Amino acid sequence: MGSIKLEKVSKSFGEAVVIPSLDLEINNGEFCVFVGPSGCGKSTLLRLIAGLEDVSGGRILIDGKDATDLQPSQRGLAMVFQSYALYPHMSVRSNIGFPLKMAGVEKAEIDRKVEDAAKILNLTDYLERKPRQLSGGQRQRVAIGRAIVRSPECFLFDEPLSNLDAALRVNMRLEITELHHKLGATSIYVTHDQVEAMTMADKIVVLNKGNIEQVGSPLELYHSPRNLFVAGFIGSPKMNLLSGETAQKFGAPTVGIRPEHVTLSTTEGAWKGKVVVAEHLGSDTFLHIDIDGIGQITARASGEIPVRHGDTVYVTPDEERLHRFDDKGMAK
Amino acid sequence: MGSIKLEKVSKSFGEAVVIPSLDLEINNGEFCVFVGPSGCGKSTLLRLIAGLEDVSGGRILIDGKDATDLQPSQRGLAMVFQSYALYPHMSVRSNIGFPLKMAGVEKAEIDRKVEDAAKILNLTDYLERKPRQLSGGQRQRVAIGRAIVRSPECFLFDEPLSNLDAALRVNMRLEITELHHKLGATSIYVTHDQVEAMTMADKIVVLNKGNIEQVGSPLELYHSPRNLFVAGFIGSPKMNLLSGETAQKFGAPTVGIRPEHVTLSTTEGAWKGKVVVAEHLGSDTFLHIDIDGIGQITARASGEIPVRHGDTVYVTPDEERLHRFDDKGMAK
Amino acid sequence: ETLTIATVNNGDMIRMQKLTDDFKKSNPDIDLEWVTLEENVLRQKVTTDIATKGGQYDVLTIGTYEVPIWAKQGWLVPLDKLGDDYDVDDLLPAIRSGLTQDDKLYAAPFYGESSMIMYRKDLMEKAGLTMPDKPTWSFIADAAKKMTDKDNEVYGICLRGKAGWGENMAFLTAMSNSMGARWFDENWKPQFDQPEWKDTLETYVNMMKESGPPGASSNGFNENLALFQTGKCGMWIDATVAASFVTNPADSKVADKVGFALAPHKDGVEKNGNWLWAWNLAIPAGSKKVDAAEKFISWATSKHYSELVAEKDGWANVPPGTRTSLYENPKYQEAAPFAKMTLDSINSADPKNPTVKPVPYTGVQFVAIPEFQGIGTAVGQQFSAALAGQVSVDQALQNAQSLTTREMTKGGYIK
Amino acid sequence: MMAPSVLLLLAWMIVPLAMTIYFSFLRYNLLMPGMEEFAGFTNYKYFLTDPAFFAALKNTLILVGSVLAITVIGGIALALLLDQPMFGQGIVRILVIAPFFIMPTVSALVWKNMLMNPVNGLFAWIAKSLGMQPIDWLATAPLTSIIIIVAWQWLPFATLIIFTALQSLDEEQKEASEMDGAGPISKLVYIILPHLSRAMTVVVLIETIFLLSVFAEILVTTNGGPGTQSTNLTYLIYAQALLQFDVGGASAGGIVAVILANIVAFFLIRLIGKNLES
Amino acid sequence: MARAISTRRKVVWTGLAWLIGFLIFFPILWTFLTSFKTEGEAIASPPSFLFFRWTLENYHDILTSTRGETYFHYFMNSVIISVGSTVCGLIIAIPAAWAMAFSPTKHTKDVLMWMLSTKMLPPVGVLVPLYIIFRDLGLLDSRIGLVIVLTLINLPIIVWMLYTYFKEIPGEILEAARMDGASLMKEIIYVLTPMAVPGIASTLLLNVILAWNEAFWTLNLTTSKAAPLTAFIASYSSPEGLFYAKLSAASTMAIAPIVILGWFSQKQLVRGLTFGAVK
Ligand SMILES: Nc1ncnc2c1ncn2[C@@H]1O[C@H](COP(=O)(O)OP(=O)(O)OP(=O)(O)O)[C@@H](O)[C@H]1O
Ligand SMILES: Nc1ncnc2c1ncn2[C@@H]1O[C@H](COP(=O)(O)OP(=O)(O)OP(=O)(O)O)[C@@H](O)[C@H]1O
Ligand SMILES: [Mg+2]
Ligand SMILES: [Mg+2]
Repeated sequence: MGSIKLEKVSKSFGEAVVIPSLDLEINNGEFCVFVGPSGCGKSTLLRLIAGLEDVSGGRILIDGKDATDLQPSQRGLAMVFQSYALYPHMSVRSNIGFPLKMAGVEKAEIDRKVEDAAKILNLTDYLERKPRQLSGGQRQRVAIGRAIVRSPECFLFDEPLSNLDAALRVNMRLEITELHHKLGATSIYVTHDQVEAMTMADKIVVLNKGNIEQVGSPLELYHSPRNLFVAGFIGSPKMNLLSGETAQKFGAPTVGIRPEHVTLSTTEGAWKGKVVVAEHLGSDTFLHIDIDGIGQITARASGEIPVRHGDTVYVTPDEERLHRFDDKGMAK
Repeated sequence: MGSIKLEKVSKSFGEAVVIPSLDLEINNGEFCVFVGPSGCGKSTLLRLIAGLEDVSGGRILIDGKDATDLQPSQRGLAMVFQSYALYPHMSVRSNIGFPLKMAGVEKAEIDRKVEDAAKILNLTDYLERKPRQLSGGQRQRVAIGRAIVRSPECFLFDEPLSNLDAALRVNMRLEITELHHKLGATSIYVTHDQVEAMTMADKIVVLNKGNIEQVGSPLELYHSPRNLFVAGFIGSPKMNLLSGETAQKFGAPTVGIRPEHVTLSTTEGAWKGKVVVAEHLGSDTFLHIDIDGIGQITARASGEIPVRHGDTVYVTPDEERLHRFDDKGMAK
Repeated sequence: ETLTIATVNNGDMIRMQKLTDDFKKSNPDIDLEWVTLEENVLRQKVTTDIATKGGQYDVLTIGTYEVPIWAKQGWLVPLDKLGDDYDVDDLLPAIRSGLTQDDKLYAAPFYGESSMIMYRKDLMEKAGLTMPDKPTWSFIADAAKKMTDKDNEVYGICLRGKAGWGENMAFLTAMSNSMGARWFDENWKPQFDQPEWKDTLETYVNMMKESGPPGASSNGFNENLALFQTGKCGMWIDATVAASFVTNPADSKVADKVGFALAPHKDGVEKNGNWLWAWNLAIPAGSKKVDAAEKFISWATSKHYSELVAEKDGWANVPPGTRTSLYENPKYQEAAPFAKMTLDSINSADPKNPTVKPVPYTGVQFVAIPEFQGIGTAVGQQFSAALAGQVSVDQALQNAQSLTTREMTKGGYIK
Repeated sequence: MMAPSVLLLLAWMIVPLAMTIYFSFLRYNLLMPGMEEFAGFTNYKYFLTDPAFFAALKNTLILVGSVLAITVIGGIALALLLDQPMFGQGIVRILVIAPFFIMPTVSALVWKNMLMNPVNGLFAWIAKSLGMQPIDWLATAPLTSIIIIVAWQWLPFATLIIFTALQSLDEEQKEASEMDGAGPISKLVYIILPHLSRAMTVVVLIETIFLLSVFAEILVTTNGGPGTQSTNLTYLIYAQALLQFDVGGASAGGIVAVILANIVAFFLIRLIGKNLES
Repeated sequence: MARAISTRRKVVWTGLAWLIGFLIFFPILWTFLTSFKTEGEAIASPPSFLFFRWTLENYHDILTSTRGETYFHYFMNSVIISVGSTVCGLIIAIPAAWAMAFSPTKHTKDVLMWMLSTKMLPPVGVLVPLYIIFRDLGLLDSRIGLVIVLTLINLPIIVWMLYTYFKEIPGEILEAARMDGASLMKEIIYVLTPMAVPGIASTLLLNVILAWNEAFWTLNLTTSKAAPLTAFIASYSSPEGLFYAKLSAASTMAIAPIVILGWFSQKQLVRGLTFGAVK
């Protein structure tokens, strides 16, 4: 139960081809994250799986059975929307119980299940409130409650945390991860947040213009990005990408080095530069350094280092961790 | 020019006392950040300085002169709002030029100044557009343009970046910092984002329920939080706070240790625990560890460490970096 | 100076507006401004204005109902400077007497009308009947029954049924006169509890139920005219002015088949069931342009005006019912086959003595007291309900009696 | 800043209202000047004991209630229809919206003479073509006829507002309910109707304001009859004021209507105030 | 994110919607058709729908008629009165709505509701007092008088509509203007009003329509100089004389301007009519 397989799935809106042709397999119990730039088709792909859009071609298999022509409600999936899409006129209890009510479950049974879900999500005290009386994080949890209450084969999340503030995002991220461990259901999660993708995923799917650029575990993508696109996309702060003469020295048209893979020194090193901005976080320091003949690169150091705006520093890339890309932008 | 002094300023809305009584001095040219939990009075304080709310008591001195009873427009301040508050029916040019028009500046002079501001903010190509035709970051810059165009003594920012997505936030943060270096005007900046506060501020003011908990440079607050509140508030991930027996061992009712100040090992260490969640970011690893008899603590390690959910790890706090707090929660 | 003239929007008034050049020729310094309105709206506005002394109008078009009431209040200027060639004595006596108070003429009649029977000669023939000179109600009821052919949408009789003092009550009051009924006795006691009224209403309702068209309870002049013109009515008792419409081939399918007869009466009752109405021009007291206004009225109601219309539009279109001389004019008699019947009808009505029994009021199909509009309409609503079958005849009469008593008590007539 | 308009409205309200109250205690008929005298509560007594008064009160409530019911339910149905995918939606909307722009007098005349007339009217012709007896609308069902006419005039208003509200329903909410297994009926009952409640409140409020003073339609079609079957309060007062020119009586009637309107307003506004808050 | 729809379903809905739309529109269409008939054809049975002798005679009559004034006189009065009263109403209502929306007091809601409740009074009840006031002020049959009356009649609705619009305008923008040095007047002129333009436009439209069709006061307080199209119609509906075709033509002429205006501006209007019920 809960495996999802896309076979040559394609989707066009009128003339516009949003997803040309795509194969993907998501195993049972896996937490799969879709990332990619805005407009690349993440939401569309998710909605195809949910059945909210009809495919233009190809097949969708859920749990081995062809679900291409099934209604959304028949696919046994549950979805959490970016805007939460709570029913504003219903109490939290009714919101969570709504799918069960639609399925014709008995009143007592509904109450029991809703209360179970509320307990899991720490919503017990808010069951009688209306959505507008809840904070962002609470609303988010209600939306999740509505999804888990009927024990679906698979959860679909479309940027569920993007409307929350930073602190809440961190909490909710952990809560969803824990929930995933607890329930063990397959989950597909769309986000454009680096940290979410890296920390939550078992498997990340990087999309670009409707095509899959790479599929793999977070660390696979971090360590061996298949091409320039993935290299630039995964990791924060972004990988520094250098081309031209400097890159030639390392034997490739383009090379990349992550900010955390350079060594800083105030006295000597490979490249000499001037600090444009120094950001001291206490736990880390981010330096934006202007290097003669190379341009601006970002370096990261653990803890504090006593440099300030305008200081001269030396930067040495860790050659072992250098990424080399060929003419076509593919990793060599 | 540009120094701001609050003397026993207080503010109540009807019965509710939002700011009991507050003294604060902000020097000319300083970049001062207000942080604090939601509802603690950050915006209210900013609006008191701006003149958008009347004080209930106390005095506000701007540049040494009593400004308590001046109109907002007479105080020589400029404000950037969280929602940008651009005039939707005016072009970017008119938006930026509006304060000058209100001040009765000549048309030619306005054009010149607007174009200067646009150049600084890279908005030259968008001058004729309406706000709705701009991206979030561009709108933000227009709001800043409107603020800088009349060369105010002081800038006020109320969570100016909170409506932007993560990547843009990083960029705009750098731009505002650079602008501050360029213009050198006093700035007061409200945020609830850790990183913004740490990286941008010359001086951070930590507010709690309308009271100042601590004032100091970012690193001062990071290294020597004056009390539990500041300790818990500054730093991300949050400082682990331990009390009870464990704390007694270190000779204080409560001790705190930051996630980055513990050493991890799979073989030996002071505390033994089980990994609840392991977040692998590539550049860092965050471990949430359940330790017997102590509770859950967060640990941070640079780079990767090969632990997973359920593994057993040992944690050793760096005693030198331990924070000790007395009964009243004050740092010892 | 400019005269503001309030008029109703009937064909004759509209025609007058088109002929004003003639007036302007002889009175170049007088401008005319017309306010043309539907009858009820006009009445409301003119009454409000004159009663509050609003001073909006210089010449009013008012009915015979208003003239005595308003003259008594001193709201009208007596018309004593109509000019030497006006020939007041030429006005029809029945009409003139309704406009005269204390020997002074308070309004000049523009056109006058009575009511009569218009009937389809072909249908009458088909039914094997001939219309007598002075038909009785029982003849009419019988003829109506015989002419009716509901399958082919031919209804023996069309009568007014829409509630209103100037609508169904104009007809029913006139009819009741011919049944020997009256509105009030000498002490202003309402008479709806008397057998004559019961007789009236029963005859009316039964006849309409048996031989009338559907929807009669909302029919007024226009609706009946449309029915008659499209050949759906055998007989129609209504205003004499209708004669010129139903005989006009341009609008009427039955133009060449129409006969006319005096309105019916009950056997043994000397009064006929016809009414008397005139639209008159008058000058409100307080007008600052009395002289000009009087000049205008004199022109509009003069013999000269009749000739003017005859010259422009033919004799058939001359405003009828005001002057004896018109009916003596052979050219008119020739052009208007209904002329004689109109004159007879008008002459047979007597506003001062409308009923067999004595009454304390004047007016044939109305009671010239201010309260009548309200009472008449309310009673009209009851009777139209009876016609629609919503209440019984007895119930309708009882309601009429009690509501009239109420209003009369309130008005201080019944002590 | 509120002052100018509030003051103006106050004057607009208070001055005529005060005069009306004053007149209502006078025996004052426009046609009998010089006879004005203080009459105490006589006018009220006559107005309230008029048998037509309770009929009018009942008719007013029936009229307002039925038109509201028809327009709200019809408006929802039409709005749902308009919301379906179709060709030429703009044109259909134009057709549906048009009656709202028609003067009440004109629409009453058209309905009475050209549609509902039992002999010449179009409805009668249709009935006859179908071999049925034409209905004499205005005589046998006067109030119903007026309700139909007035509802026709106000249906576009309700449709438009509800349609706009319908379009503002968050698409994701509908999708969420689909994912939750709701069929079309459940979607209507549990998601769409609750979403429309605010719009419906507005429809009820605004229409009530205008429906309480429906008048031209009655005057043109039935004159309040047959009997008092289609007389509403406004028409009753009209009869006092402009047929009898009984200013005293009409003023008393006006005051009674004011009081009744305020009772209605009170309940309505409480209901709506709550609904508009959120 | 609309989903693709099958064409067959679309055709079915289209048919149904067009049918119902046509039925609702029919009375107006019928009036329009009748206006091109002769009086005889207008009452003919069975009625002819399209195959009759089309004539412009009725329109010719109306446009050249000497009944009082010409059609254009009435038309101009209607325009002046409805636009005039709407503009006056807006001038009074904008500051009031501004105050209610941006510095509400405890009683704001009550004042608003009270304003609305004034609309529930039957106008006949106050006709005589008002007539007397107008007489004494010399306002009878003057456009100014009518503009005043209609302004006041529609003021509650104008204020309410504007209030709901203004409430949607974020307060931060006005504060921004204040920081930028705008005085109260400048704030209203340069920032508030332009931002509320769509709302103001739809308020304006709705009120023009309401004023255009207002038939009680316009009829009772005018005679000729200031009489608008409602009076023009009243002069065509006669109890004596058969004018169905002419009446249809007159009605068509009286409602055409406002129907066309309504159609062209329906989007605006819809927004205006919703009183902020729909965001
Ligand atoms: N109903 C539709 N009709 C036409 N084009 C559409 C439709 N829905 C989506 N698109 C287009 O398909 C492309 C992919 O859209 P999609 O919403 O899947 O992007 P996304 O990856 O979710 O972006 P974001 O991160 O901004 O949410 C976009 O170019 C969008 O404009
Ligand atoms: N106009 C007002 N009337 C009454 N109470 C107010 C008003 N404005 C703010 N408050 C209250 O004052 C307190 C401080 O509000 P303020 O907006 O300054 O918080 P904040 O620190 O800016 O919070 P956030 O981070 O959520 O923006 C809150 O409890 C709030 O409810
Ligand atoms: Mg998306
Ligand atoms: Mg705030």
